[in-house]
Amino acid sequence: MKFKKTDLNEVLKTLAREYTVFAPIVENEEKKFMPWAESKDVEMEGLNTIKPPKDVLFPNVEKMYRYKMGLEGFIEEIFPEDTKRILFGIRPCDMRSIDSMDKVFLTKEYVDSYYAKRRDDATIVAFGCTEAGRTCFCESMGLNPNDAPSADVMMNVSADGEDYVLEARTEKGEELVKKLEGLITDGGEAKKDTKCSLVINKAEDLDKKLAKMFEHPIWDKVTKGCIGCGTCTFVCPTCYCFDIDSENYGAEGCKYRCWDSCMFSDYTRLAGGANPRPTKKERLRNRYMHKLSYFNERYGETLCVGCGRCVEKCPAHLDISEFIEKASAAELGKEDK
Amino acid sequence: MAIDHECSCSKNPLVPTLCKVIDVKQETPDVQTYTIQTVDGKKPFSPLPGQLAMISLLGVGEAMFSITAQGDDYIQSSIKRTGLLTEAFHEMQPGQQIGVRGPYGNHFPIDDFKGKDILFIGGGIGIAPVRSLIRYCLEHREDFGHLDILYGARSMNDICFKEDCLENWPKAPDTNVYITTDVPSEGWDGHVGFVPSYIEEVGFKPENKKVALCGPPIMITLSSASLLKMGFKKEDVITTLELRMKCGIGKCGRCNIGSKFVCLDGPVFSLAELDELPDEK
Amino acid sequence: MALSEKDIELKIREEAKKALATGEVSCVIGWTTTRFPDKMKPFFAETEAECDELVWNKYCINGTAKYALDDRYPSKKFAIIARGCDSRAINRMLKDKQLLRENLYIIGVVCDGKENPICEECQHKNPLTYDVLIGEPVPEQIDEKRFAEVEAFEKLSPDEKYEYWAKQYDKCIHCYACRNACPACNCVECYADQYRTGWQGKASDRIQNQVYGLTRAFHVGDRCIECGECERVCPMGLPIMRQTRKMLKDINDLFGDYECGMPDDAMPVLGGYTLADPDEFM
Amino acid sequence: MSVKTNENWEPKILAFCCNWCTYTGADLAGLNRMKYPENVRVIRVPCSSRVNPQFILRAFQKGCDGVLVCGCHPGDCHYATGNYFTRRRFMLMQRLLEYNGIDPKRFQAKWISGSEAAKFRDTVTKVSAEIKALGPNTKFAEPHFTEGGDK
Repeated sequence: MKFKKTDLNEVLKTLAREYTVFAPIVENEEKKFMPWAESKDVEMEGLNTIKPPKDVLFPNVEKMYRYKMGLEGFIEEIFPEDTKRILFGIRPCDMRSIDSMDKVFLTKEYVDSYYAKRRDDATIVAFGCTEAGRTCFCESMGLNPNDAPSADVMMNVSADGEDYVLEARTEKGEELVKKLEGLITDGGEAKKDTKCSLVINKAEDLDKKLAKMFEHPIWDKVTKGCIGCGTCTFVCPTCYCFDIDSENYGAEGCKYRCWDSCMFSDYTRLAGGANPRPTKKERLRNRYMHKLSYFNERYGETLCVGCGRCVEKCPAHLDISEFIEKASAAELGKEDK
Repeated sequence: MAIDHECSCSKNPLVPTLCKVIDVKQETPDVQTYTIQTVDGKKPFSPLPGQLAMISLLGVGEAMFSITAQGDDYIQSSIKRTGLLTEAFHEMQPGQQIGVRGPYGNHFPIDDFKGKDILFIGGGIGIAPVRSLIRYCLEHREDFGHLDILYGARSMNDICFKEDCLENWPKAPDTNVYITTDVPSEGWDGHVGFVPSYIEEVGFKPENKKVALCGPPIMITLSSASLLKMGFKKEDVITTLELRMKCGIGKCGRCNIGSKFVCLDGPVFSLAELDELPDEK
Repeated sequence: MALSEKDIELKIREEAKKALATGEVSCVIGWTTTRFPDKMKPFFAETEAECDELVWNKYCINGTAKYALDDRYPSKKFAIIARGCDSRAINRMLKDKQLLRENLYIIGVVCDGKENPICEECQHKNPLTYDVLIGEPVPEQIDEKRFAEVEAFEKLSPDEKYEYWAKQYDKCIHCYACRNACPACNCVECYADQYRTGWQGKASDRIQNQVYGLTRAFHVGDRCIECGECERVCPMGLPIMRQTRKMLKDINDLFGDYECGMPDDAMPVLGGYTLADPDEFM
Repeated sequence: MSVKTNENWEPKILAFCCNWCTYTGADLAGLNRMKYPENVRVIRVPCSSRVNPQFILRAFQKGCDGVLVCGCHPGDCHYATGNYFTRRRFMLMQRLLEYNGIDPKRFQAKWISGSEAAKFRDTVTKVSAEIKALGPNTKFAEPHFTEGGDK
């Protein structure tokens, strides 16, 4: 199935009648995923957004429950209301990061009800990249910039560049495509030849190798330039660490959870002031190890999807892809057990 | 294809149930034991020995505490006054409503302990999680061999659960209790000395014996060193870790050591498991 | 004869090796190449061989001075390759008693402006404090348009101003890059990290970010050396300098010409007073 | 931002009064049975230079409509130099707040000595009238504290 590029606004309007459609919209000189409306200008192609689409499923601040203090208090859960949503036009790297977050929030004995609710209400339309940024290296991390296997609907630019080719992959996807009856016609084959400009040679068993490199001298060299800010974690699509805090208004208040960064100094600070990760070396080591080794041990896949956002936005110009190459090439000394 | 959710709890794991404190017992000048029931007088949950509960004082904060004892309609937790939140806990009066969620964490490996002699070592407030195991072993006394309880506290009036340590446990069948204090205090004729040195002084034999060890980090490192010196194997020494925990369900990424989460895969680890983890403790 | 970029680079490597050879210096903080030709990154040369990786070109835009704060009581000296703005940053931290002059070995380099928007307005191409200088001092130019942007913004109505700042801080992701890059933001523990005291929540909510931006502007307002790092490092491109420059403009109007990071030992404006200060609160 | 205000809306004004001069002045005003609007909440501070700029931002955040900082006249400060710092700090603070969109009338500072009870009453009456004219403050106001407030 395909529809004309010029009908894009029409497609979004029909979808917007029943769903809240999150599309890549340029506003305030920033391209980000936000609810679509008539006046907004959607930019499907071009580079990926700075802020990842994870805040649609895992919002920056999420109120969990309301409470009242004192002798007869109450606890009342605040559950996200059920609005059907569409994540329209996310790239394969962001789709893969949503898969990783599914594994974290929906498996291993406990299900995060907030995330599960938003995930069930969301239908995801992935869009194959037509242009790779200079810091994109998703192919070296085993992804295909033209195809997102786990998306509900896969959308690509057609070979002749006139229309968008749709391919529904799940019943949610079929249901969505059925709603676009009038606008789509059959046929059309997609153009899937975008390549990543940045190719890095990552060792096959990098996660096992890194697991033995905890005391390797590479860490002193690599982490020196870091200034310990939270930029890389807040632009990263697969960072899901959160903090739980509360705000009080008089006798009542609400408990909320919000994004947190393992790079901040008080992330692991204990009550007595002790801190297992006192300096930025331990913190950055923990972040790289989590992305490239710990997550493999626990969930079986690498957590870095190669979207290149942290490489682009790091103030100290640190580069995880350079680290991957250095770590893949480093030989293990005697001190690595 | 959304992943099908398998989940071991019916409701939202992050929202606590409303409970109330029905009794506050002053164990020592800075430790209090709270007896907790749900608002309609039932047990919030029945934890296994060594499991934790996230207890929140609404409006102040929440933190993870071990459940030291349980009855058929209450659970008990002992909290030492160390920070802002625990300070507020110590101002609680019976009837105060709090939020409780859990049980979290793995528990002491009871099946491995069955049929073995057990040495319980507790330091200061570290006796609280160990006590949950001691009470379990005393309730199922026939499943376990000889019990030794070694408990070190700062001074005489810092000894928690005095009636257990000084009256009930010594009377229990085939159980000897060794209590030591760091400094001599008047009215105390028992042993004086640190736990690691007291372990070597008594000289426990490692054959067919498991160790449950819990206390301040320095005591754990020194005690496990002297235990290994006496021939105990690393898999037989079980300890609990204390890290900052926020969600309690292995999602928020806060309490990770390597790829393991202390709140979900721990807090109970054997020394052998701890060696495999990167030493970031 | 003005030194070419290549000459300066070779001189820098030579000075770095000399500094390391003395044995009192633990590392030389400069720049090196990255995978991208138009991006250099801070580099810590610790051995002779690593000194050859130090580079000098128009993409060396990262500030090098603040890394000396990583170790406030170093066993050996830090050697810092300092351009004009880095030397002012060092003066700033010396004046705030965060660094000790004897813990630093400063290799001054005359800078001819980098690929960084702030460099057009640079009034200090020559480093102000150094142990050894590379390149001849060039005549300084006074930047008339220093406060032009601020004066233009002042003419807006209160609502327009608030709308502008609200729109900018909607983009803020609360990552603290501006604070961690700013040499004037050198507290041992920032008020925003003491979240138990409740000043600044962990959540990235627009009003809290706006209040944070304003609080930070006030904290560094009278000590800002206008190096532009806060604006360069902001991942969302917020105009942070526009806030702190307002404070500097007011200080210039009210309390006389004022520039921070100078080698003199003048106290910061908010840290001192004179009896003849203007008074509006009668 | 035109915000509909019913007439009997009362502004919430926060006044930091220096313990040695203004607070005694306010006390004197009370002794002499002087009437002044009651929508001013007074916080006693040891010296006007104890007031941290973050207090003012937090006041606007938590729903205040105006902030008033009062202290001794320069030279009378019990701590000799306190109000010199105050003078510099709050002249800059007022301009920075105005630069960020807050109307300068919403944040004022005044020197009121211990004997100037009348001046305290007049200042409070004038400030209260000005802020009542300006209407509720929605800038920096957290939504919970204002019905109309910023989303």
